[in-house]
Amino acid sequence: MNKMLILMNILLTLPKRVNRQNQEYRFGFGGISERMIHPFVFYVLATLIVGFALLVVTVRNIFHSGLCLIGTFLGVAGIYVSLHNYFLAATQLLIYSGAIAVLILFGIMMTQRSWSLTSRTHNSLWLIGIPVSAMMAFLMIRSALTLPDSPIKTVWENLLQAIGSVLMQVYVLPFEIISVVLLVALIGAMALGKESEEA
Amino acid sequence: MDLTSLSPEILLLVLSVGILGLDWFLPKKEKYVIGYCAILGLSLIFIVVHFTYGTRLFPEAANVLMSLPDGGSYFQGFVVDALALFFKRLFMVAALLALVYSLAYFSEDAPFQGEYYALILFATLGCFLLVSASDLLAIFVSFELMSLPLYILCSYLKHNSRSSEAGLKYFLMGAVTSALLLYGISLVYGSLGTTDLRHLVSPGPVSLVRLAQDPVLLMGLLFILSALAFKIAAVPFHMWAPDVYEGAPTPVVAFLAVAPKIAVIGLLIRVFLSSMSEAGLFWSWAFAILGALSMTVGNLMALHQQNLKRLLAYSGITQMGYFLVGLSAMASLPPLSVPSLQIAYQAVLFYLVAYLFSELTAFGVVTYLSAKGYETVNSCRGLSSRYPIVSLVFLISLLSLAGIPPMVGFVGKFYLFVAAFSSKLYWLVALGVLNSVVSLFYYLRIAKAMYIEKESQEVKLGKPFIPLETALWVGGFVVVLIGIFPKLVVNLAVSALQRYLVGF
Amino acid sequence: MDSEALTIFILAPLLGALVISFLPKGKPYLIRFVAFLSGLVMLAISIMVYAGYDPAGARWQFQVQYDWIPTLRIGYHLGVDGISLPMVLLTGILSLAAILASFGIKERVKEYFVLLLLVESGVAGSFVSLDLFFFILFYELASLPIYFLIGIWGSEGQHASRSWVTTRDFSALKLILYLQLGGALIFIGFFALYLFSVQAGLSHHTFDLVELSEANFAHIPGFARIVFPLLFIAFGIEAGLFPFHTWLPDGHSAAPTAVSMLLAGVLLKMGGYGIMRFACGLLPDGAHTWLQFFGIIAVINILYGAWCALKQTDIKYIIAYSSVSHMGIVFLGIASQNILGWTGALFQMFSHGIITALLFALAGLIYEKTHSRNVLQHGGLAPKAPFLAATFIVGGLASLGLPSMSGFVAEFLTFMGAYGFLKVLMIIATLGLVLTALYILLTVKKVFFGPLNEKYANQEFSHPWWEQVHVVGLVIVMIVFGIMPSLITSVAQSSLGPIVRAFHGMMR
Amino acid sequence: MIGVVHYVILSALLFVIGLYGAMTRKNGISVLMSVELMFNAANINFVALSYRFRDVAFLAGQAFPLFVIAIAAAEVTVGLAIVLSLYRSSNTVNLDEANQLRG
Repeated sequence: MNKMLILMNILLTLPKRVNRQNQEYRFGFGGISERMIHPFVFYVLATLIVGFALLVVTVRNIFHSGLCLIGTFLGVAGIYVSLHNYFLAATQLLIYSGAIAVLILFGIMMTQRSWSLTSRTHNSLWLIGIPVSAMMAFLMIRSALTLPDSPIKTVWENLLQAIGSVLMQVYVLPFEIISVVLLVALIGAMALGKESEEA
Repeated sequence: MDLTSLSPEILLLVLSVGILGLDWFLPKKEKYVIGYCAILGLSLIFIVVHFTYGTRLFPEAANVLMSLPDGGSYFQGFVVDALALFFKRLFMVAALLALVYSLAYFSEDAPFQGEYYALILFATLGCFLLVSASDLLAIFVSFELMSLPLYILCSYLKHNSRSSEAGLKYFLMGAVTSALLLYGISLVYGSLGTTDLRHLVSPGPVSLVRLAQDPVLLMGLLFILSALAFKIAAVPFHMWAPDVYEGAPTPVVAFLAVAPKIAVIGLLIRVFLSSMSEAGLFWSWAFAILGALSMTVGNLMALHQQNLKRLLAYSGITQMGYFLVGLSAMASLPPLSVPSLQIAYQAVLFYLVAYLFSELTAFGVVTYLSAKGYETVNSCRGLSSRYPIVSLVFLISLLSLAGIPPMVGFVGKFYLFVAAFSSKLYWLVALGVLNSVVSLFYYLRIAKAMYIEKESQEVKLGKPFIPLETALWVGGFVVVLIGIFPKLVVNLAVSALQRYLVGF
Repeated sequence: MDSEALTIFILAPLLGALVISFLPKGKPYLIRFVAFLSGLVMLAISIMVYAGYDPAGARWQFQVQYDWIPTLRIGYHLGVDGISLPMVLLTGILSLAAILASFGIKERVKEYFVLLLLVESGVAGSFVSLDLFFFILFYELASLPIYFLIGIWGSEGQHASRSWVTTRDFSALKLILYLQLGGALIFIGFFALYLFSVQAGLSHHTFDLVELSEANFAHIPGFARIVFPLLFIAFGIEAGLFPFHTWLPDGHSAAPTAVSMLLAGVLLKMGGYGIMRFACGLLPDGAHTWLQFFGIIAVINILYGAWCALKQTDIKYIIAYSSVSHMGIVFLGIASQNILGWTGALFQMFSHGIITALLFALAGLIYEKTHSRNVLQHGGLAPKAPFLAATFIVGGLASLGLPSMSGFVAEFLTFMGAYGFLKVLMIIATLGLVLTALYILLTVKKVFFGPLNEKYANQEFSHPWWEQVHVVGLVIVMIVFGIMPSLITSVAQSSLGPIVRAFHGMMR
Repeated sequence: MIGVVHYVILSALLFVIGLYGAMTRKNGISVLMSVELMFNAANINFVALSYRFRDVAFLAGQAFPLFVIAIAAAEVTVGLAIVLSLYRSSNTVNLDEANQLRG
């Protein structure tokens, strides 16, 4: 029953949720008034993401595909904005496009000698891969279509604060574990990257 | 917030960070002490955990945790109960043996020892958390904590391109696995609106009808299932295993062949105990198909392997097939038939112990051999005349894997097959039994090389390394001991399951 | 102490093996002595149990029972009845004989005796365990060491048609895979018995034979009809049932002498025993449906085995095929479904165990002296080796069923039983006796009479005490049981009665 | 109206593209990039699907991607370290050129 108490606790500390009957929705960030995402914006972003993603997996020059990856990440950040999660969008920009993609580009450049533009970049599975992937996409889209197309409009007065309280109360242990995971990555990268003195 | 019931994890974390700190302070000549310290610390934790929690000294419910009927506790996202403790003891045994093997495998002045031992302990911590996780997010995070150190450990021999290659292959497969798992979690979340395993049960359990009506949920569960199948290397998700086993350092392989696989099976057991039982038939079929394929393909591929580690990789795939048979039996039972259900759960837990000891002991001998570069079946020729004890232990562990009495593997397999038979999975039992006959073929090939064939090359294993020899002795002894007195482990398994089975 | 006799019966060889494994390698005398001692204990206990068994008393005697895995209802449960009693005696006799026959082993003595004692323990255990799980356990314990015994100490390629493999590697693997396949099928059959024991009227699932024998599987439609042939074939593989017999000649002829004795003497009997006890004893209605069919196969076994024996020139192959033929008589006796036939089958198992062990022991001795197993290269050995000749002739005569030998009683009873049940089959089967007489007499003639092969003119045929003791001992046992068949028939009938009455219940 | 389903379909496409890349690319870093695409697909799913629910369930979906991003960062770090280590020892990062492990 403590469980229920915890949930109650979280809900009480949350900022007020805007009445659903009210047609006016307000956002935490500077009170921007917005109804719903414009279809045009979504389709442009979606086209960008899918297009860049396709380039990532098909382009022969791996450096170019790394650049396209950044494009995809930026598009995904836009998608988060359209989903009203601005903090996540910012995180995406900072960590994914900023850190991860740059790290990958570094990796590509450091292993430059190993990739030449003349050799094949795909293994022999690519021909089977296309129909298999198409099949999977078909199945996944069909299953997605069975979901009710709920609108993107439930709005919190102050989403970031709510997420913060969830992180710190409901998911506090996984949150702690993340720190251990990052420590492991740090140690591992160091141990693998550093040349030992004898060698 | 009372964290007492998390103390095994906290102690382990303290130990691994302490090892890193120790590495910092020790002069270069004395780095070899680190390994012994890790072993000592882990043994202490084992003793503490075994004697404190074995007698259920769980605290009363505090702020963030709920108490469970058997004295366990429930954190948000994590459950600490007798079942989790059963698994944690197994992980500690696996880690201990892997540490001992590492001492024998690496030279005393090997670089980066502190990091190495700390990473093994971190991976153990990940396993601990995974079997405790009761929330999809917690599962994902613990899964990563379990996997990341192992990727690094696989490529730990930096100047050995085979090790790096194994590490890269394992890493890429693991990354794809995580992505599959994550995507599956997102779909399950999207369909059910919760990440808590216990909430998946009530109010609307994941029933067959629900699965049929909700393809998103079905897809999500299939993604999760395939991710877990990747991790335990069940056919058709097994491609990585032979390469990784062959290339990675042997003590790491010993750990990797046991701990993560046991953790994933523990996760599956918890998922079943908490939820999904209504959709048992679906799971049962999924497991049955995976299990049948794994047993058969693993066996057939193992038949002509020359490299010992590769052979053990395929045999490991077969062993996972047997587990899947047990899981299939577990899932297929209608919730009402309590005695047979108990048998199915006990069988899986029992076989986990059997697998743990047999596989680790076998890998102990392989570590012994591969530390000096002998890795093929042919290099075992005539081993028995020069190293009678090592070959006897190897023989015992192989026969246990093959399921020959009086080794523990026989009792375990018997248990599993009884469970499968009680669930009316006759074809699976028949296939399993036939497969164990086939598997004898390649296990006997090693035995034949050791005992019957004359030695073709001089195998020199160097002077005996006492900790490793002791570990081998103990491993072989335990394999036979539990085989003769299985009641010891059966009682453990029964008490681990008490909370769940009372509820039925 | 008295009640633990059977435990000691199993543990004596195991303990012997344990002690030997700690003895130093360089002391073969000590090793032999320990092995001999444990064989002696086995024989003593088997005689004690035999003498202490009360035919008029309860069915199961000398019972021992402990829990093992209570959640599965598996228990360590031992006991004997009239069916297992002759087998226990046979095991006791042949264990000691096999140990004596192995005294001549020169290389890796320690490992040899450890493995041999393990086999003996397994065999002993499977005859006395009253728990299906433990039966399988002992079955595996008995079969696996044989792989190593043949693989390491077996004889190299003799068989001309298979020169592409060294015979012992090939035979050992073939034997172990066949035996394991049989074991796997037994496994499945026993699972079925376990699972359906509740439907058959028991209060809980169990692996206990005594409890299972109170179940009535006839209530479950179709069950016995499927499981009975499964079990029959599973045990039949081990007993050399046609067409699964091919491992038998290869395995026996490649094995070292003592192992051939154990294989043919007791391991084959485990199959026959299993059929009587588990297949027929627990599933009489399945037996009733299927036994006519298996009767036909039994006759094929008799004739085909004898015919193959007639064509062979390798003395070990001759004896091995004669085993196939003689096990056919056991199957025929079982198929006859009456008390005469069953007593005959049991008697045949006992007597064939003794006879074939004797013949293998002699074949081993002949090979040891002449270094050839080809009967065409022998000849005229009788004057040179009167001991071998006399005992071989006695054994051969017993094998072909001469009155006053144990073989005669067995075959007589079996054919009487079969006559009551399947007249035509019985008449065809008697042809087998003619063939048997033919190949035995021809072998005796080729080996011991005619002109002496010049190679052996200067060969010394002397025998150390152990060889004389076990050969003579086996001959004496053979004759004693031929003269006094009631030694077995009296104990057997009390236990066979209930099973056979179950058949009669079916017929009505 | 753009609803949850649109986003889920977008994420499915992104995931399948990533999976295709992971299956077919030879270069280890390319595979790593494809895996990142799959992670992003899952993240879009979480945020979009959370709009089907309310209260804590909604917030869980909104918070999940933060964890994923942290994990992804750790994973990329480790992955690149392994790739570089392989590159240093065998001068290639292509999975089929580093083929000493064959059965």
